[in-house]
Amino acid sequence: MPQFEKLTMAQALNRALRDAMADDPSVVMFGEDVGPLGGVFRITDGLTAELGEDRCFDTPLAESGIVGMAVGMAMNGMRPVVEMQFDAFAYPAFEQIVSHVAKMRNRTRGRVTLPMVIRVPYAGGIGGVEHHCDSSESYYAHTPGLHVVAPSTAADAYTLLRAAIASPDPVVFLEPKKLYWSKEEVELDADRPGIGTAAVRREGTDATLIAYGPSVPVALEAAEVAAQEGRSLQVVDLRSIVPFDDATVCDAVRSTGRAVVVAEATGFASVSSEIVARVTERCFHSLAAPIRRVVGFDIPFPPPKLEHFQLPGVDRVLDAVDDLQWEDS
Amino acid sequence: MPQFEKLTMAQALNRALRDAMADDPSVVMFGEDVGPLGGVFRITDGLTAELGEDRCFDTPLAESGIVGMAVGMAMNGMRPVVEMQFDAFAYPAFEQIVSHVAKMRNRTRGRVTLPMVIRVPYAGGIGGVEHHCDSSESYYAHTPGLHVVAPSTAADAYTLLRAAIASPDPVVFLEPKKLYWSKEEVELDADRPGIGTAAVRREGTDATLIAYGPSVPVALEAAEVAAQEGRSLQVVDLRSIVPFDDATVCDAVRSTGRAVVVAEATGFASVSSEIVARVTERCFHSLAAPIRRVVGFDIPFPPPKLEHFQLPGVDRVLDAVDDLQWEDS
Amino acid sequence: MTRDPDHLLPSDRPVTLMDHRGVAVEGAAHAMPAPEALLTAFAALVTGRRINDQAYALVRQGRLAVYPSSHGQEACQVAAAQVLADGDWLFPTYRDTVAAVARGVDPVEVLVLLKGDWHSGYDPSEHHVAPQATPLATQLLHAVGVAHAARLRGEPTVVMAMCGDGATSEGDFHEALNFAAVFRAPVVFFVQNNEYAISVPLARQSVAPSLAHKGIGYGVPGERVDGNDTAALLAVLGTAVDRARAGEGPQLVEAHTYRMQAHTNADDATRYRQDDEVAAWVERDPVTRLEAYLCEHDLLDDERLAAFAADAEEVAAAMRVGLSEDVTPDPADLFAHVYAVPTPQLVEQAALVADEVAREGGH
Amino acid sequence: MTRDPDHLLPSDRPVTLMDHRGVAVEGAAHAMPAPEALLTAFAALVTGRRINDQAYALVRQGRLAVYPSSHGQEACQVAAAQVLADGDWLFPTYRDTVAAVARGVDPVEVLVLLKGDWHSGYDPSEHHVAPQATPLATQLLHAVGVAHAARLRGEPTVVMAMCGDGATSEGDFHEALNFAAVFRAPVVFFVQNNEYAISVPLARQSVAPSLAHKGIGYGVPGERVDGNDTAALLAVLGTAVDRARAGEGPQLVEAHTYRMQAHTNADDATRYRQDDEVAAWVERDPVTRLEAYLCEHDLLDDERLAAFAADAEEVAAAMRVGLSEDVTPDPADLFAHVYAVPTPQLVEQAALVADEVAREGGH
Ligand SMILES: Cc1ncc(C[n+]2csc(CCOP(=O)(O)OP(=O)(O)O)c2C)c(N)n1
Ligand SMILES: Cc1ncc(C[n+]2csc(CCOP(=O)(O)OP(=O)(O)O)c2C)c(N)n1
Ligand SMILES: [Mg+2]
Ligand SMILES: [Mg+2]
Repeated sequence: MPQFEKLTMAQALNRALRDAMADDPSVVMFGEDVGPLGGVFRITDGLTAELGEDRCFDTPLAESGIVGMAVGMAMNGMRPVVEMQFDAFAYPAFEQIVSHVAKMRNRTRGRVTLPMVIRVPYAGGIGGVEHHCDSSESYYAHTPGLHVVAPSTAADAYTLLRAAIASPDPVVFLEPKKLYWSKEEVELDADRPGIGTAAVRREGTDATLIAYGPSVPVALEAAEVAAQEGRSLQVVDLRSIVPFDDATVCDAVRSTGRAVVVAEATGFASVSSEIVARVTERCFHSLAAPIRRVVGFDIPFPPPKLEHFQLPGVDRVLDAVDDLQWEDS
Repeated sequence: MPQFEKLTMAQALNRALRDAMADDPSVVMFGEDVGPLGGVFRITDGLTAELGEDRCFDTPLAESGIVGMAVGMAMNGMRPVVEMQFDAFAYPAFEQIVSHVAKMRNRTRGRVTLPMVIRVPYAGGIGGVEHHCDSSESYYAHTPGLHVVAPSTAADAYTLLRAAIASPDPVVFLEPKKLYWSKEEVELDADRPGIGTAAVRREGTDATLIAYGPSVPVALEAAEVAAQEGRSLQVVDLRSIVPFDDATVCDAVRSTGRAVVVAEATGFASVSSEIVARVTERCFHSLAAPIRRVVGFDIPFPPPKLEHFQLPGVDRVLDAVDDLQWEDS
Repeated sequence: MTRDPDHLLPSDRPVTLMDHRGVAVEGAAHAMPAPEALLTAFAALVTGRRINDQAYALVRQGRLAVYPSSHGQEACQVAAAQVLADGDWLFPTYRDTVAAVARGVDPVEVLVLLKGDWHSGYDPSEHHVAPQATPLATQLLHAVGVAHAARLRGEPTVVMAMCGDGATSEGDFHEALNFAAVFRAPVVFFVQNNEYAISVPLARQSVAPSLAHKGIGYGVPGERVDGNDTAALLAVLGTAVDRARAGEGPQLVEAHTYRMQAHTNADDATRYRQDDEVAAWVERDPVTRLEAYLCEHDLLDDERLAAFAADAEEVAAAMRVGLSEDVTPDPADLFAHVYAVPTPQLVEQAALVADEVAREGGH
Repeated sequence: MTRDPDHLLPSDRPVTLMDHRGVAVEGAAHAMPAPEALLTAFAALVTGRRINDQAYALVRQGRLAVYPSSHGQEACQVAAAQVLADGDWLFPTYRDTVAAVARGVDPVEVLVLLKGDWHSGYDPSEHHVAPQATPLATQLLHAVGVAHAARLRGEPTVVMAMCGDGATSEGDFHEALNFAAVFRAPVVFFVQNNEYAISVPLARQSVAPSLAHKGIGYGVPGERVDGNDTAALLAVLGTAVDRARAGEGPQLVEAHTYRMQAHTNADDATRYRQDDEVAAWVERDPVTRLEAYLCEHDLLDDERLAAFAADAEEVAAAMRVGLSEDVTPDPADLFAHVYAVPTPQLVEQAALVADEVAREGGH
């Protein structure tokens, strides 16, 4: 019997950790300040108190150390979940992630597997100072051997984190910081469709907006505004960047013949480039216009007072839709 | 008066370093084994002996240390050039590169600039064991604030490295390992067109091959074979990935109406995705077929005995060209 | 030269020149700094404390997004700046606002970062103060590079590289100390051990006898000092700077101090430490301690005290004015400083934003 | 528990139990290991030396791409494996082929990496030997994780984590020692200081009194041992393993040894070191040293020697056979082990390659 509760995304993530740890004693959670403090975003709130220091604990302040230790624990029968405090603070662990986390199964022909989750509070929109608002998904998505997911709803946060913890493969789990406090009715169901499946969040016939993580609410809002203006926009939420759900995305785009990709990350050589490239490769003759991108500019993430210029907003999405070479315009 | 000499790419790089260091006492070269040994690829051969230990020196074995120290030296009036021993061994420096090298100018509104070069022996094709053959350009190209270049000829190796050292901004300089020993007549000219300009390496009218670094010779060979089969392929060598020469690339593609991107790196969320996306965005109505990619599969770089399956080869390029929906086929 | 390993180990107890009540300690390891030096430091301490408290208030008023206060650590802040010569460099962290100010940087410019108008708000080359570093320990390597460049050119520059206890766990700390040691770079690594890295207590960070014991593993002398004793800090850091300048290579100094407030205003310190632990540090306060000493030695009287307070108040007033200004952000700035010459891509993107702004009527 | 800092510092000189000629040292810090242990080690030494030389020859014959030989370091290799119990783990580097073999792994499987058929060629779980690590020092953190997992489950596992002198400069070395210390993880960090990191001599890597002096900075006891003295290695590493297993936390052991050959066959050692430096180490050879001791003590005679040599020859012969096999690589393997279940993208890509292969007639 599925359970329903009104939760913020932060609470849904906390519940996912709690439930996974209760179900499986090999799941452990660690990182910086995740113990008594409950993490700077309180995602691990209460876990140490309830489950004990051996299950949820603080480490010394060193991200390569955190990820490297998780590799070893996963090699030895555990399912570690680690938290990187902010997106840019995962970079010290980059070598561990690229050269080991992503490759261990492959190097050993499947003899050593790494069921582990790297949780990354991710992206902007919270007025954070420099180094606190990076959108780093492209680095991970470009690295074969990693799964990369980004929920946009509290319900997906729960389901996808449960799926990530249950996965036999390492998952980079991107948590859109600006959505941590958005509340909704959540079905606490670990068995809903998980990693690898996109969701059509809104039906529409004129054009398809493709988004993930923090950009999904923007796309939905744009579709709402467009509807008032008489244009019917479909919204696809990737949920899972790797594996990529080509079928759902391409079906959607073929059905409308037009598409805009919305993403916060800097556009150059990114996940958004990939979406444009692969959808165009597959749907070329269904496209009435080139796929447009509303994505971060190719600049370092701006200071708080300027970040709204960098974040894809409803107006910019609607401008891009307008640009899709409508015959009647 | 330009000077001509027959040199390998390795020698051309060595000459570029030597000439830049002779011209400007603030240029220093350091890294692992770059001193008496001359680097594992001998790119720094003779520099310590000729210019002294203060100008070209070995460091302790720590890549974050190497790049971080270069940041400080660049802050204090030097133009450091550092060598990462192999592509995958630059990952420990990732945080320094992304959070500092790329951002310092921006963070300080141009008050602190970092004229520095990070040299990376790069990509596969040399039968190297794991971790020695990564194509890491997408990580850097996705990071605003870095210039990213990759020569495909000895002449460009010289010109682009001189330009990189002279640049007021940090440059990630990717040296295709498999081309180190290819020899050609080189014009030792620091003033030929440098960073930011692509080159049309071969004229052609039927389709455009877009390549860079190690894939350029493959594209040229494919064009040669195609010519024998009666198909005229144009070859564009990017030379500079960031900044990207939209004008040259798009002009080329518009002139043929068909294109194939050739690159060794894993395709997903990569520079090759970006090329497809941006060229399609700009040339959509000139395209007779979707742009095809002949790129690395989304797998960790294979062991030596299997690497030929991963590397884009002439046959695969020609297959992709055949796939470009020719009316007469 | 083989160094005698014993010279690399810190003293058993942190160097102290005056006790909690400001009474000079007998048989101390260093001479008491000259009265003028102590008075200079005291003025800066008073100002530093005022800056901390003013910044904290500005957060509550919504003028700053957040503030990592060095309340309680002002002696470290002030001494780190004061022992440097003009051409020297200071590498501060996010918590070292007061040190940057003590070195001459305008507090309003320092706080631009936390106000959110831009990232680094001051010109690092003006006072040789590097941009405040957030990615922990990364700046220590930059400090080594600055020092090594100066050394290669034969300049007498010394670099003061600051970090916290937590940051010593990062790989970059290790690499910086080792590089500095191997290249004999004139860097003083100054660790403010304030017992916490956000919520994580020192015991979870390290089980070494002290953080200064890390020095010997690099061939770097380590020293420990009472981080709330301004006199001891001036002496120990001053000696370290002298040694580095004399060509003795890098020095490591660990100051034992305490973060009196939460990590930042956004932090809830009650989740991980008890009030009585904090209370125990109140009596060790660096400002009152030095004040007691100076008064006892007739170096300070009420008049002077009032003058110092007034100076500090002026700084605070300037902060209030400077930081209440609403700067209208210009989006063109976003594209102007990514490269010396914007790429064609950035030119396009800047034009797009300019167009948007124009259409919205300059908003 | 506060540890006495003095117990964390290494001895002034490396622990030695027998001198270069195989004569037992008077008043040594450890008892001489039992004769059987020495004989077991000797057999492994002879085999190890043979493996090194055979692998070297196989490179010249083009059967291996490259080989980083541990010629001269076999005592370290053998002792590291021999002191472990069955459930313990070994974390070797690219140079530690002989250690992996001494632990039970088939040399042919170890050398798959350098033959180029696949990456790691053996099943790490079979003998609890991690895949040989190339990215320097990264494996030390994995070792800590394996140990910590075991400790959480109450298992008595000890992990032997190996690295070279050069690798101690990497940030991961620092983070691994610190994590292990804070979590009291039962890891023995074993540094083979062979004086070089490719061309870079130790003096350019560190100016610490010794690498074992790094331990105290983490609260980890450091010890130094003669790396060409098998008996001393068995004693020192054995004690370290015992201590780790007894709950005393991680241990750091530095062995002083020498890389007799070039870094790999691809390296030209004449560019950075003199022949006479190498020659000086010939007389300290670990194999002849132990042989002399065993003969002197009538533990070894010509017959036994011949038997050991014959065993080693058998291993070499098996290597020649096993590594001369030309495995036809199956490209399907490239896509089979990226994830437990291939992504739709990989399924497509595998099909493309399968189609190519089919069209080329199975080539
Ligand atoms: C690489 C990195 N990881 C994590 C963080 C997040 N973070 C900011 S401050 C802090 C604690 C630092 O503690 P410490 O070094 O003791 O300095 P203090 O704040 O006590 O002055 C953490 C974890 C960061 N800034 N950089
Ligand atoms: C992170 C990383 N950087 C660089 C290298 C290239 N590299 C391979 S071996 C080596 C030297 C290692 O020296 P040391 O640790 O002393 O071990 P030894 O080879 O002497 O056994 C270097 C620089 C690497 N493998 N990994
Ligand atoms: Mg602290
Ligand atoms: Mg070595």
